[in-house]
Amino acid sequence: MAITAKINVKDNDISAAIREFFISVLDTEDVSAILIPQHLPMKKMLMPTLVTDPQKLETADPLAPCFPMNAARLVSRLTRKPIGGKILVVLRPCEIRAFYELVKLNQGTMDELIIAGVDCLGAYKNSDYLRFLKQHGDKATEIFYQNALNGKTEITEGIDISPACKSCENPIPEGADILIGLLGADISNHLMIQAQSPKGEAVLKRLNLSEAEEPSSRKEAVSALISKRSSYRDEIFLKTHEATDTLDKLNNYLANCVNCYNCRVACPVCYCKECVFVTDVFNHEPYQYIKWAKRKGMIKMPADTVFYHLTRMAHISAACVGCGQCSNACPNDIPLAELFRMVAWQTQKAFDYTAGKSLDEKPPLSVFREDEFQEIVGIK
Amino acid sequence: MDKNGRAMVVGAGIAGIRAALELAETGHKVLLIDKSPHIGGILSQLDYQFPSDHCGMCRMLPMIDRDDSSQYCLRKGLFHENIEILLSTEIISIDGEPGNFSITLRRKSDWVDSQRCIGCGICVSVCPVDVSDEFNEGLSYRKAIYLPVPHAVPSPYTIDAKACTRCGACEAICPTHAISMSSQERKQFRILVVDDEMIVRSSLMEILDTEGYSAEMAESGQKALEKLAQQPYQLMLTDIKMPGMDGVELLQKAKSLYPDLPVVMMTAYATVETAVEAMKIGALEYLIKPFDTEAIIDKVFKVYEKFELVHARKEEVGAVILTGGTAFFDPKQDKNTYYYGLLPNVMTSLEFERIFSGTGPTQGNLVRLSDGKPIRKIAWLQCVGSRDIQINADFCSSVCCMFSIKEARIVKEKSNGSIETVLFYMDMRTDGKSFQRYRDQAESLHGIRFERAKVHSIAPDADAGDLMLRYTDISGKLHEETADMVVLAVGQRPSSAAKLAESVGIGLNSWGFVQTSPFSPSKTNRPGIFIGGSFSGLKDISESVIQASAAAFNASKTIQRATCNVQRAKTDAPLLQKPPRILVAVCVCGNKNPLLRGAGVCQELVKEWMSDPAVIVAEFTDQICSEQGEKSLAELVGKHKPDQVLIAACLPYVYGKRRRELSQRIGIDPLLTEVVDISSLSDSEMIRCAVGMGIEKLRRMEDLPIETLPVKQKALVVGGGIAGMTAALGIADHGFEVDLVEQGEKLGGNLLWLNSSIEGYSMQTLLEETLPKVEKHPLIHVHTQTRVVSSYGQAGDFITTIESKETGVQTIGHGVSILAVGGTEAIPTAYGYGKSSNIVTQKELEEKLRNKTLDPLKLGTVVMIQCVGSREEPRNYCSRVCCPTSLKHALYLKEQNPDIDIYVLYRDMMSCGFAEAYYTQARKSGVIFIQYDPSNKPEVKISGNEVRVIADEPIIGKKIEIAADLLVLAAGIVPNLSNSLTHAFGVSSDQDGFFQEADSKWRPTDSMTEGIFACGLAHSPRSVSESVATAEAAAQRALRILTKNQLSAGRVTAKVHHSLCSLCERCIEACPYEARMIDPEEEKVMVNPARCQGCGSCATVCPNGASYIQGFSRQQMLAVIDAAFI
Amino acid sequence: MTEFEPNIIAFVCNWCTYTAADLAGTSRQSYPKNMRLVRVMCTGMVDSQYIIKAFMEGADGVLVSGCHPGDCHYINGNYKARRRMKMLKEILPLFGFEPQRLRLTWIGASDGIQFAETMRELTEQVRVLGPSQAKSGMVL
Amino acid sequence: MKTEHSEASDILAPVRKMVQACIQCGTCTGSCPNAFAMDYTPRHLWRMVMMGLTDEIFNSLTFYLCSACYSCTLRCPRGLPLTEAMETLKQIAVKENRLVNKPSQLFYRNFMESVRRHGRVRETEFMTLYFMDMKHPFLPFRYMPLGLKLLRKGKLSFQLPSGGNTLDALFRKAVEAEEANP
Repeated sequence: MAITAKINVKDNDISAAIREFFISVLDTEDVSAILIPQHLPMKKMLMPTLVTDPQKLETADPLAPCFPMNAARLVSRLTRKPIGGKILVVLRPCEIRAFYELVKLNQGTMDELIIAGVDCLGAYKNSDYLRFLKQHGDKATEIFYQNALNGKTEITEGIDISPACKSCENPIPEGADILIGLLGADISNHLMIQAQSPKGEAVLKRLNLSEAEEPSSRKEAVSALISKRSSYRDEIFLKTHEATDTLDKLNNYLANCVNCYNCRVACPVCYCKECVFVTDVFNHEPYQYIKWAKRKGMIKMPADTVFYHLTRMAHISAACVGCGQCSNACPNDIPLAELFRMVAWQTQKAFDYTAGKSLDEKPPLSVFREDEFQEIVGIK
Repeated sequence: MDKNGRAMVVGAGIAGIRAALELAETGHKVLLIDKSPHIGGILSQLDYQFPSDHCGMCRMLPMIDRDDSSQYCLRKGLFHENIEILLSTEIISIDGEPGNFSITLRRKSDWVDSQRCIGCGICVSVCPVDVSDEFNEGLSYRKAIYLPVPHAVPSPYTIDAKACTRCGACEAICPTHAISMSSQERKQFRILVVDDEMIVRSSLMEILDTEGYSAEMAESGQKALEKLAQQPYQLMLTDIKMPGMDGVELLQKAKSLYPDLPVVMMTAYATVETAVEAMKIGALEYLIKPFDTEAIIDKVFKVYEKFELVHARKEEVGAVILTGGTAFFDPKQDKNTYYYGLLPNVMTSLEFERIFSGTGPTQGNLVRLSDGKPIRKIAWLQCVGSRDIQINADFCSSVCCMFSIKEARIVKEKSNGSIETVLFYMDMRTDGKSFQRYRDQAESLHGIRFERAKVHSIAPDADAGDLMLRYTDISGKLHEETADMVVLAVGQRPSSAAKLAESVGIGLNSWGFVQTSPFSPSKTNRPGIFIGGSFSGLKDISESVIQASAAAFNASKTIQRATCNVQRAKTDAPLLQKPPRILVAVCVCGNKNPLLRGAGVCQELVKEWMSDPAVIVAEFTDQICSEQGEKSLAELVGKHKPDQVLIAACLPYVYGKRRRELSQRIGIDPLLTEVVDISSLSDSEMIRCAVGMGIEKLRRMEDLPIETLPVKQKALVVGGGIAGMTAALGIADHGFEVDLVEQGEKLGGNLLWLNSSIEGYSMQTLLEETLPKVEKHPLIHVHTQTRVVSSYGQAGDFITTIESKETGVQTIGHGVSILAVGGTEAIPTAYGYGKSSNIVTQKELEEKLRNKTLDPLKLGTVVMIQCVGSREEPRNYCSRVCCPTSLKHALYLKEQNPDIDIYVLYRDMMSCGFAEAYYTQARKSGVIFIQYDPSNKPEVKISGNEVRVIADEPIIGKKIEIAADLLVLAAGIVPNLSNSLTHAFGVSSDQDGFFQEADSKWRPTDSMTEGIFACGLAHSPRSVSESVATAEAAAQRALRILTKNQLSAGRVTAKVHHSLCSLCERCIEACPYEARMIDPEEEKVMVNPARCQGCGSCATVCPNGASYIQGFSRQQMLAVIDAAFI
Repeated sequence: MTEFEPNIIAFVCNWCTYTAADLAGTSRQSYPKNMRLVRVMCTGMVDSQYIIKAFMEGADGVLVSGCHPGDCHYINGNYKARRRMKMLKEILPLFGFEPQRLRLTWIGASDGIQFAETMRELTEQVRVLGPSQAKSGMVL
Repeated sequence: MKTEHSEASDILAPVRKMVQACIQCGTCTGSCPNAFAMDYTPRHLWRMVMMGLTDEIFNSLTFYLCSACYSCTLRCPRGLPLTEAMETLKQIAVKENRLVNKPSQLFYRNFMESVRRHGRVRETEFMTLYFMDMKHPFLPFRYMPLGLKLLRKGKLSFQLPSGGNTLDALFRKAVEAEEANP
């Protein structure tokens, strides 16, 4: 089924090549809008933009090593109801996976959506990216890939891709309709483009691209990257577990938390309109605080911090795609992504579930089988 | 109370409870009586039921208006606003006519006041008497004061008057003074002992005295008469041979003085004849000397019991339902080749149920009672007391095969498969929905061995206590096998209540079971008196429940005119949103709670509770459970006017019903009262904690409004066969409009081609009687050649679109739907069907016989093959009717032409229940039955007009070849329930396309969606009369809704905070009752309060509490947890 | 030194285990009295938050107990509860809560003896584990 | 094999009537103390009766081996007169002259002869008559060990019978009765 084609790259400018590709997509009347990261005029910061005019794609840079937020939430907003036209969204693998989770939770639909995904070699934290950008200017994206594809992501000293990215073993946008491949390709000449669904195929067919073979070295490159990341992941898990394996240590780990709930706002799969922790349920009576304080002589204020994080683990760990936006959003630099990734790994393994992998897999807590988990029943 | 609006249900077993609930739910008042001191009947002894292998009985409780009834385990007890339960009560007589019965009841006096008894059980510890415990089938002992069923409330304790020695220990120790056995009671029973021998007199005196009676002596007839003249006696025991006036003369003289005086003759063996003569002239009984003390006590007690049972009570009711249940065969009675009662490890199935029950003698451990040894191997022997002509049991008990499989499966489950299990059977009768697969699984999945053999005897094995079984396998080989335990699958027998039925003029069949009407198995020959459950014999739970509903339906029809459309006024308390005002009342339980003795402790606790602004008053009071305590609580409430009341006392179940009474008394909704158990707490901290948790629970308990939904009091019945017509008629007869939709041209369904039932009742007559009633009924609108296009809505409010050939598309509004679309004979694909005109199905044979295109006189040999395409995948179910049909046809052909050779090739003959007699009859008439195995099916060879059937005869071990003039195939039944129909109504069908009931035992005619019911063949394969029963049951279920003009939800119901809701719809998926849906216009998740049962599944899948349960909100729960650790 | 008395909170289903608890009481089965029983309509109603909350408040053990499979009054609430418990049993041990502190059992209405046994055994097990780590020290 | 519907099977009619209601449960076979020695088990035999396998039945030893202990009759859930049915088969065999099991028949005949003569069995005489009828010169030797054993226990008497013809009248009556009611 898969149509594989090439996008030619001129002057090493992969960003321009990609831009051209999406302009041509938007030119076909089939797609009415594109959601794509662009450098905004102010500060040049990268932000997702919704573009209907092909002319307005000039600063689009979907390959930039940064995603200021997980765009799955935006896609969810765009697709909750029919909008009467196809839109194409350019997403990172973790954004696609997060969106899949949201679809399962009825927070979006695939009907009018075409997903284009790019091989992900990681992203910098927002603030790091700004520094990186400042240093390398227009060539930033190009420079990043020239190094990253050779295994080097700490290009500027002290600026490396986030731990979440370093430990992400899902760099390939498997759930995309159209895959834009960098791994294994000679990006100075061309990028690989591949349709992974009939929808994607239809788009590519219309563009009359020259068909090509999948680069022979791609498979190897992919598996090398995955194995590198996997071993980093295991390291991180070990370290995180070491740092949190008692309640005291967890307390310590989370000690900087001010209950700002930014992490949950940034989390793409925390889909509640309003978190239970900001509802009346946790709007305790004043006397209650005194009562709690009396019990132990003191309590930390604001209260319910660990309770909040543990609850969030119970609620979303099965859906966590490991995008790392929680860490990105934390004002006090709590390494939340590592913690949540570790828990998610544990729970998803337990339910033999991979968040965002397939729309056919029901969220673990929405289904049950009559003859499962019998080992956890009973007190022997 | 309107006597016409009342019904009486006699027997509070599962069928009685069901019938009572059905009537109560349709607004009738019900008097539910039972002669035992508890409800639940035999099921109170059975913890596990097929097919879930657990219980689930509670699913029978009302789902609409559920706050009217108890909402806890049905084994614990039952209350319903419309049901009055009288226990230890028997019927003496039933006079009058339908709509107007006058019933005399006799109630045993209660020595334990159920209002006062708090079930503390201290009395048990002081009782000196040990008696064998009937609850455990005699496998353990209990005291004379005891809990008849360990988990039941109310009226927990009762005294076995026969065993009780009146020592008074319990009375003295009872903390609530609930026991008043009044030792004087027996003293008032005066016995005169007349004998010329001093030694006899004094020994008798001693016995009677110990038993607590007042006994006096007379040494001659003359002296006795003098005493009798002085004061009345309740009993006289007299010797026969006495000098002077002999016993017989004394009897005559005494009887002329006191005609009612019971006299028991005492006689030596030689003068038994005289004693018998004496009985003819009025003696009650005789006793043979030398006396057996037990026998004397027993006889005297029987007289005493009558004396004691003076509390006759008259009740006026409109209809009576007898649900007397069933009894079991006692293997001791027979030849007893299995040495039951002699070999300790041979037990009956009922006893075995107690062995693996948590409340049984071994506390559920699978060990032998005789020596405590863990069981390694159990053998079940089927047909003990069933299918045995020698003991007048030419019937199949219908339930034993399934309960034995169930027992074996539970044993396997409990032992992790380590216990070896084997079932010895003749035919494995899996004649119900899903039974066959259950059996197959038992074999393939659980590793239970099925051995087609009859064990002829059991002998003790060399190893102590083990048992050796001898049997011959099918090939004739003899086997010997050892087991640790043998369970006899004892058959059913008429219960003792059958005699009662007979005494009120209800006919019994030749085996002593109640005889019911041909096509309405809940009707009897006495109008207005109906039969429910297994009382009419040989029914499993599911059929019993169906029958009970059918009986309730017929009773309701009898009494309906007086009560129909009566609207119950519900007082909706206004929604209060003000700060909580809680009253805390802590019971000090007669100062017995040592923790609360110190005034200091109490004061401190009160102080602490009162410091909470939500608590307006906290007080210690005594014995809230007593009348006095209740009064003082009411006073407290009157004084402080709280909005919520917290009672800290003992076992909260005691307060189940009382809480409601109390609530009415003090005018506070039961939901706003809470009882916490502090009786078993070990320190004051714990009491503080428990009360604190109660306060938190109440603090956030809003005064919850009840939601109501209007009802369109109209029904839709789909399918115009006998089931559909019965259901439609039943509902219309209750005064509600019915639309009856039939796809075909004519009403009648399968009755259009059926001749007669196996019993010989004409189907034609049934059709001719039913059809005009339906067609002429002013409230029934018949739509023939019409199909259902779509149906939307919820219980009480459906809109269905139907399409008719003639009138086009039409929309009907209705409150309930009954699916009675029936079933048809499957089309065989095997045995050469279609290749020869001499190969026909059962239906074709029936038609040929009906229109006389087949002349039995011209037939030489007929072969019938059973289970054609049935009982194997993909149609792995028994169609239930084919075996009886083959028997019917075989008997008919033999009757027409005795020279026909008839061969029936079968797998297991499913002649369940009374159909077994026809099986015997067919065998006797010379029909030859040959068993075949599905792995080795008969072969059919066709050449020209000749049909030859080749089969293995397993006994002889050879192939036989039969040249058949006619081959009849029993193809079984397939349902007419199409996917489009189930889709239209939003109900599901099972694996085989039959209607998927909400619960096969407890809600057999309901769908998971309230308001939609099914009956007849669409439900499951069944006979015509069984179909009628389901139709009546479904109609009754429908009437629960139709008789109300609005449905009320329960208080504990799911709600949605729409502002928090992200519309993820996980709650909709999680709801097991389909009570939630998206309102597409409002874009909101809506809860159907009538469907919602308040289980909370929706609330737990909702991460931010947008979905919540009224009465169990997250905030409330977190506060309660918080309070638990303060 | 007095023996450590664990604080155990049990969420019990209205239809089965609550009945069994009552039966254990009426049939005078001895079981540890420092048990906090919270009656819920169904184990399917027990939110993971309740369990986390209980641990945060210093529960030494948490028991969730309901009807046997196939026995649930609400058809399948117990199956859902089992999944939720599985989830928590994966998460909480990561942070040093011994898995034995969180238990799920099926106790039917007539299993009064089993209820008492479960409670005794659970208390014993938790006693061996010692006080919960949440008890000492401050929990954020 | 075909099922037989020949007239010959009619001689089985009285037996068939007795066992027609049989459900082949096998209780009779299990109960039978002699089943181990039979060529067909009782259940098998009843089945053959139902199927009309006349030749096989009368070629079989089964019914000769019935010792009329009545275990099967007692236990048969159908309440069938099985012992009687065995007896009837023996009678039919004699009547129809379909005796295959000669020794057994001679054994019976000589047993009854001895009974007729003395009102009880005289073992020595009975066995002598039997040996003579069997015309088998070595047969007596086969019975030697049993004979000696019985002798040692005083169960055998060589004393010649006194009196005689005690049951003659009874036997005559029986023959008359049989002839009157064939």
